[in-house]
Amino acid sequence: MQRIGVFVCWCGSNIAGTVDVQAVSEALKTEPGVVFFTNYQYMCSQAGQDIIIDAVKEHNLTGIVVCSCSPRMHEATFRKTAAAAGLNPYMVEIANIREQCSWVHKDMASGTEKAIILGKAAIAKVNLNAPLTPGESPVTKRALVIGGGIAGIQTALDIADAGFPVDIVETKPTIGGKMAQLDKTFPTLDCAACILTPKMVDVAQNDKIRIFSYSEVQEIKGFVGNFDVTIKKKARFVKEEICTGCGACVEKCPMKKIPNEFNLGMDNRRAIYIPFAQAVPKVATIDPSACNMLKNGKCGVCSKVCTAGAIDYTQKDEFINEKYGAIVVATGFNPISMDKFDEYAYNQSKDVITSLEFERLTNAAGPTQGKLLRPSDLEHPHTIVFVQCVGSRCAACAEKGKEYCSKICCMYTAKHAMLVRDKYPDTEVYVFYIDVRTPGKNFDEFYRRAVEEYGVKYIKGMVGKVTPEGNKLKVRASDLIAGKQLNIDADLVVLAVAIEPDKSARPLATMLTASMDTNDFFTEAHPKLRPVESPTAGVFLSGACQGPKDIPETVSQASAAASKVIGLLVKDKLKGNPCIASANELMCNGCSTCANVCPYGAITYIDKEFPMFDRTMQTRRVAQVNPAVCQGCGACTVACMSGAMDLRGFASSQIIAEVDAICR
Amino acid sequence: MQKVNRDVLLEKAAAMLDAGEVQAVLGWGAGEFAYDVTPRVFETSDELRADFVWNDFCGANLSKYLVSKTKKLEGKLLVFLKPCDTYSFNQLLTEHRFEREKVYAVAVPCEGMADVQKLKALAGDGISSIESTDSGFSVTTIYDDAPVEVKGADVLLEKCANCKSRKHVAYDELLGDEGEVLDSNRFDEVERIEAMTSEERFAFWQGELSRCIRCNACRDVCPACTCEKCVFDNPNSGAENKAPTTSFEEQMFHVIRAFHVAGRCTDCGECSRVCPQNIPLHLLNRKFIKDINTFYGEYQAGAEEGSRAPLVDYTLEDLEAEDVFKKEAE
Amino acid sequence: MNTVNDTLIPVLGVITDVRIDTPDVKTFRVVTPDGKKAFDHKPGQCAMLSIPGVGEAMFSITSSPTNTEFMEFSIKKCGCVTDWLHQAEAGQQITIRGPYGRPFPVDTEFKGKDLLFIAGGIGLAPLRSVINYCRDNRADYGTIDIVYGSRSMDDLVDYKEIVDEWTKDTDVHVHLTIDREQQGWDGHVGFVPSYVKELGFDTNKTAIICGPPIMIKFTLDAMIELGFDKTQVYTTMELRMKCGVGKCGRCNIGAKYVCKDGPVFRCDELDELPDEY
Amino acid sequence: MRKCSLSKLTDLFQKINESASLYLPATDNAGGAVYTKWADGVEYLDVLNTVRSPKDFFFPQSENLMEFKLKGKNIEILDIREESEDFVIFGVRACDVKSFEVLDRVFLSEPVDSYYQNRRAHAVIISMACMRPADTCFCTAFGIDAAEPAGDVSAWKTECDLYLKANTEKGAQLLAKLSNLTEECDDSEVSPLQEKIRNIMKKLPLEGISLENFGKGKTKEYFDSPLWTELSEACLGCGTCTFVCPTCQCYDIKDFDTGSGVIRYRCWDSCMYSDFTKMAHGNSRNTQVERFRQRFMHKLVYYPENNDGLFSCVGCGRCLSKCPISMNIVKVMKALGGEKK
Amino acid sequence: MQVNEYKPLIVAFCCNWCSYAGADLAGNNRLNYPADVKIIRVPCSCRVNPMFILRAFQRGADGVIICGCHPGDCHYTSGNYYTRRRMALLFSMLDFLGIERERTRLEWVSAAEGAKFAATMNDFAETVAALGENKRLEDLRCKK
Repeated sequence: MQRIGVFVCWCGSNIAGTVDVQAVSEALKTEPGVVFFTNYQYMCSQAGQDIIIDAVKEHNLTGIVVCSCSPRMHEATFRKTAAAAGLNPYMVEIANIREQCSWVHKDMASGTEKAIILGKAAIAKVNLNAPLTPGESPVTKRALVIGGGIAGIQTALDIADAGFPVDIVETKPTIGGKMAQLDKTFPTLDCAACILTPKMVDVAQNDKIRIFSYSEVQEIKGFVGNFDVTIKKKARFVKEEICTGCGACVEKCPMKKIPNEFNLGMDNRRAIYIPFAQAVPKVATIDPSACNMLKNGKCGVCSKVCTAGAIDYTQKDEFINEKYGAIVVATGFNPISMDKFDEYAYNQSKDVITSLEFERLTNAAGPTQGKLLRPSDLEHPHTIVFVQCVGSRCAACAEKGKEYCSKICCMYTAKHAMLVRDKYPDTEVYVFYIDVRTPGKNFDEFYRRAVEEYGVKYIKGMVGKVTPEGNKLKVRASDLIAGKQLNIDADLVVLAVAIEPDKSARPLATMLTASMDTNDFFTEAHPKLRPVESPTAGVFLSGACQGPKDIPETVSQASAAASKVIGLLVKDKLKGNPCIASANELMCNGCSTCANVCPYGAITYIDKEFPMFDRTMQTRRVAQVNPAVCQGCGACTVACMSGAMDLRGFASSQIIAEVDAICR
Repeated sequence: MQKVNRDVLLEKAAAMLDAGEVQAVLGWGAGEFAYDVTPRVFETSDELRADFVWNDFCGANLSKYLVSKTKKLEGKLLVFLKPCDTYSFNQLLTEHRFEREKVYAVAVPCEGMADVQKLKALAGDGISSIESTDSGFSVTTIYDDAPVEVKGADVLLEKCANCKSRKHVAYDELLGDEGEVLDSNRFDEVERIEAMTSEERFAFWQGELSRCIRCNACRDVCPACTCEKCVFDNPNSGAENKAPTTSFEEQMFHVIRAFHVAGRCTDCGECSRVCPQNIPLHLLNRKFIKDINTFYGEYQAGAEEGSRAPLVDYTLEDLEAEDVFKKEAE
Repeated sequence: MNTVNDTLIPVLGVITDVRIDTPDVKTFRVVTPDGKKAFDHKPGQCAMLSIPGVGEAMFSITSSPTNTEFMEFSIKKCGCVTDWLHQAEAGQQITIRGPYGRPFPVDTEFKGKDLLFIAGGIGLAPLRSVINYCRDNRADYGTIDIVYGSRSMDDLVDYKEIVDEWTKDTDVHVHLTIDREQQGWDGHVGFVPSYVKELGFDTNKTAIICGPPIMIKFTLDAMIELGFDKTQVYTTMELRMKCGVGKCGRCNIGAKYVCKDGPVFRCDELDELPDEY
Repeated sequence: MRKCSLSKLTDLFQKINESASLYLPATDNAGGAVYTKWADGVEYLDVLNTVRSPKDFFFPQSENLMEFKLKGKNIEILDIREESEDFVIFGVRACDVKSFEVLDRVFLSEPVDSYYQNRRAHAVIISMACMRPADTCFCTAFGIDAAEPAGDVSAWKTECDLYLKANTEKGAQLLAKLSNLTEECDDSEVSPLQEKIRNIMKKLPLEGISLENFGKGKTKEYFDSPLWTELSEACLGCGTCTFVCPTCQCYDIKDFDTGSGVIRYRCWDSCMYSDFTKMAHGNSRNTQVERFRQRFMHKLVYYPENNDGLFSCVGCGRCLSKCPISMNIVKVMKALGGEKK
Repeated sequence: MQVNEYKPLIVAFCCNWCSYAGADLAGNNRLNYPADVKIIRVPCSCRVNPMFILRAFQRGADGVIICGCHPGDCHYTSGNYYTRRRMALLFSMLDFLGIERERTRLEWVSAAEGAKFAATMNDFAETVAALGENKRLEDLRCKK
């Protein structure tokens, strides 16, 4: 049994408002082991922590129970406090009487009663706590960035800048991501390529950075500081180190009618291609689904014209194994599919386009060389309707679309409208919106310029239906302010489509054992205080994989993630989580059941000799847990029939003691 | 009833013992009466010839003894296994409970084993002799000079009446002919109970479990129960308990016992066979087997050595706990 | 019904004092809540102490029967109950029942004899009661020799009492030894059995041995070498007592029950028992 | 001797039950019999033996001894013993009646176990002669006469009548209460029955068991016998034999924390269990061989040594029919030389 | 004489990463649920041993709910998949023994689902309250 101090926090009125803290501390004083009790306004404050430290010293406490907010909030704080008082940090238990008590219960009587029970459970548990010491593991001083968009690029550059090697894995043949497809950027209207491509070149030239383009992460094992990653480098049938990117092969390739992904299918590319002029790495890639040589062995033109001899039709997918200390996820976003949005006639008319397609249409390197021509007949559109919130902010029950706000649409739509009016003043531009959201530096000013200086017609209301009729698009919409139905004959309709996480994110999350929200955005370790870390140690989040973001936000998060990675990689050793499984060898019968359920492969078996009562030795197969690999989930503890496997910090006896205390 | 004669087994074992190919033989030894057969380790062929039996009362599953007996021997141990015993044999191997190299497994076809209690219920007490016939038994008691004829099928052990397989799934040598995996009706009784109302089920099990005297025979005979220390014997486990003090303790013991062997139980039926109180313990195990089959696809523990037990496995599309009862209703 | 006392139903005891003897041995002073001694006992008898919810355990009563105010128990930390007791503080209530077992024959066989006490480690605990009883009834006994050994200086139980009281008695000869050399120790170094041989006692003494089984075995061998007969040597086996009343079925060695026929045995009696201890 | 027509059996039970709870063997719905509290509709099952022995009446599998309330450093001890009610056990076989004597010598010897004594004092035992002993019966070996069972009242049952004979004051008092339902008859009326039973007993397969070689002073002879290893080889170490045994009385005392207090209770334990002898000094019987030997040595040697030659086995045969691996005291006795020459 | 309204005792085992955080979020958003629900934090739902559940019932719980991450979201990749199988079988067995099936529940509650947590607890508490006291899996010794 411990000598326990009980510290009840008022949390101002957050707890004290619904829980009689005095009554709680009084009720807990007779619990077994309790030798000191008090309550205080803010236990987490320095003054509060000092109370704990003093009490530990004065009363020789061996265990601490803090009745306060969630352990997810301040467990770490109070563990540090305990350490400062000379106590093992794991001799602290928190009774969550705020989030799970005072904040959810209304009346003082039941709140207080529950707080007392939660306190008793924590006391019962701490009575069985044992001092724990974290194990140490080395740190591999190399980072992996998954995704080569602006987020990944920025993260990689910052990490490399600090002197650590970084690998970028990008599924596309080039890095650059979505930003490379953009024309201008809000609110400054500078050209996206002009600010992005120098960074891409920096990446290419940085000797700390390796780019695995046209590659995917195949398998991730290990844990923080010691990830073991297999990267699949897909065969591009071009020797990357030899190809000069001259483009001769592309020019001569007879397969000309392959939809060009970079321009979102609005024009064509060849079977061998370089996505765009400033691609990094600037090497050609053969599309195996389109190349005749690869499909039926007939052609071989590119190989003939390549003076460098870089073409290699026999190339195979290559698997690279590398160890990393940290992994940054920067898998970005995609516009959602418009298949379910028949009302906008996206699939019926070429002249209903998404905003990203609009970017390509106005981009000088795009399919129309920057001239605003409508895709169907390459005529200049005179009436353009922009529709916002297509698939964003949908009702929770809606069968299509997303509940969340995609965040970037208001601003880019304002940008598009403004640019159209600027270049083609004869064009009428309507923007249909639910709300216009412009929080951000110089954002609202930008939007107001679109309305006030450029005469963009903003109409609060929804577009009900778009119907192609002849060469016009009949747009039926409501004007909520005027309270009337509108019928607009438009030449071009641009949809501000909701964005969603890239499809590769979910399998990746599974590999990383990182958690995701219901929309497949990666969950951060703490929404406010740890926004760039995943709850899985050693995994960091950069860019839109964590939530919709514009470029400045993405870049700042990318740098933040980089700084977290650097903070990790500068360490030589990591202290592990001491709350891990361990097998009682005297009870283990070596049946392998626990190893079968361990997600980390942390359990192995050895033959060990045990002294018998008659002084002979008996060899038995027993389980051993690798403390550096075990993450402490406890799956093995339940799989183990005999209870030989137990979890430190969450021992069966401790959980049973909590159950007993609660049910008493 | 048994088609393979005792002497076939005896000569096999004696020959191997005499040749030094095995160090000992694990078989069944003669008792006081015809029916009280005791598992026994024979070390010489003379012992075998004197006491070895193979008759219709060799219900005991010898596979669990391999765990302790192989440890004591330097050489090989010959063991006789009935079809159902071979499933336990595989399951024990899967769980690394003994070394395969130390065992010479001789598979014996089985026509089903007799339940002495059922026999006595039909033939009466005071049995002085039992003769096996082709179709059953000829029983003489001290109360009657004329023998009573009893049909073998009427006195089968529960596990034999609902035999799941006459096929041996593991052995080094097979004596006699191989049998088939059977379509048994072993889940009928489980279904009958499932069809009851919750109240009826509760009453049924209270009636059964209240007879429990916690003698641990079911656990100690079970080939799947080979823990170094059982949770129910371990004062630190939080579940230690020596007596069925309250109805809760009875339920706790039997639920957890069955849960611990869920997915590992081969349905060898030993638990019910040995229960001095005739509690149908196999029904608890079979409920788990049936559920596993329904929820996660057919699985027979011990059918294959090294197979992954359902409770240490999963699929992404597994049934949700809340859908369990919907599935059962189907 | 409640008028009949049942031996299984304990009485309340209060720990009034806790003395730290060695790193793993503490001596507890126990009285009833009204400050009296819980019951009378004879040297070598045991009492069942318990903490409800933790369990019962049998301990030698280490204080002398001549102490009429309280009982003392020297307890080594080695299990649930002892762990719990070791963290208990003065004022803690426990339960106590007893006394149990056959005592040392202080009023018969020991009378008028020269006594030789040999103890190892915590083995002194059961003997302390006898030693003090004999000291308090000094006239009834001849010379008293005490050989006591432990792993180290710090592991000598009751060291203060030994030095302050026992060594000051006339006709009480204390021979202390520790297993290994240690700074600050100028006494004998070596194991008890060899020390006994070294000391070479007269064979007219009656010996009482208590300690770890291995120490008892070798000491007994040494004694026999010195010419002692097993009928002159006594030992106690109180660690094998469980229920205290000879009914629970555990403590028997052959047909003898340690709870009732022991725990004190004369070594020749043990020879009559099957080898199961 | 009194006699009562079987047609009046229910009335008889009714009458007994008026003054004291009546327990008798009835079906356990699983092919066996269990002592059941009689009430209208409960039928007496004239089986040879109940699965559980009647020792439960005096030494139940678990019983609460006392309670404790804890508060801070203070303890309150609650004596929860209650005076037992009077009760009558009907239909106890001769062997089981003898088992009470074996238990008495343990629990009623000093210090007396008041829990046992209390129940024992309030019981009236009506025994029943065995008309159809089984092949597993060997009570004769222990000098028990199945034709003349002991108890407060001895009973014999024929096709149509029940004969009752009081052996003790308690028994006589009970029979006096039943005088309206019974008629006086001569002891000789049951003689043919007894004759028949004794003849059957001679024909039993285990008739040849002899106790000559067992009892006091035989410890050295058997303790180191090499046979123990072989005999115990198949023993599972379960407690079946000890729990169905009418004379096994090993127990454990344990505490149960109810959350609001601590109940100290006693429950059956078994010398066959591996941790049974785990005590402060370690475990004195580490192997199953030692534990197996202990059980049979206790029954055949140690107990008689301490109890004037009385054996701690009554030959009821329960362990013979219930042992999962059919190892039992008869096989042990025969192996050790316990057969009539 | 004061008439006590029957209040069920509910033990909720919540995994640290999703459901416990979900419960915290319910708190952050001040979403009410009955105080009868007492939460025990476990690292993962797969840490919940069936013995803990039975223990809770023994000691007087009227309902036991286990909450974990949604399938696919387990912080430890696969813990909740094992939980799903274990609990499906356990619940089915308890039902087979005649224990009311509504007394046990397994729910997936993510860290973002504060509202779901509160709604689940409200619903479960109501369901258990409707069943009344746990009589079939109680230990009479623990009766207050």
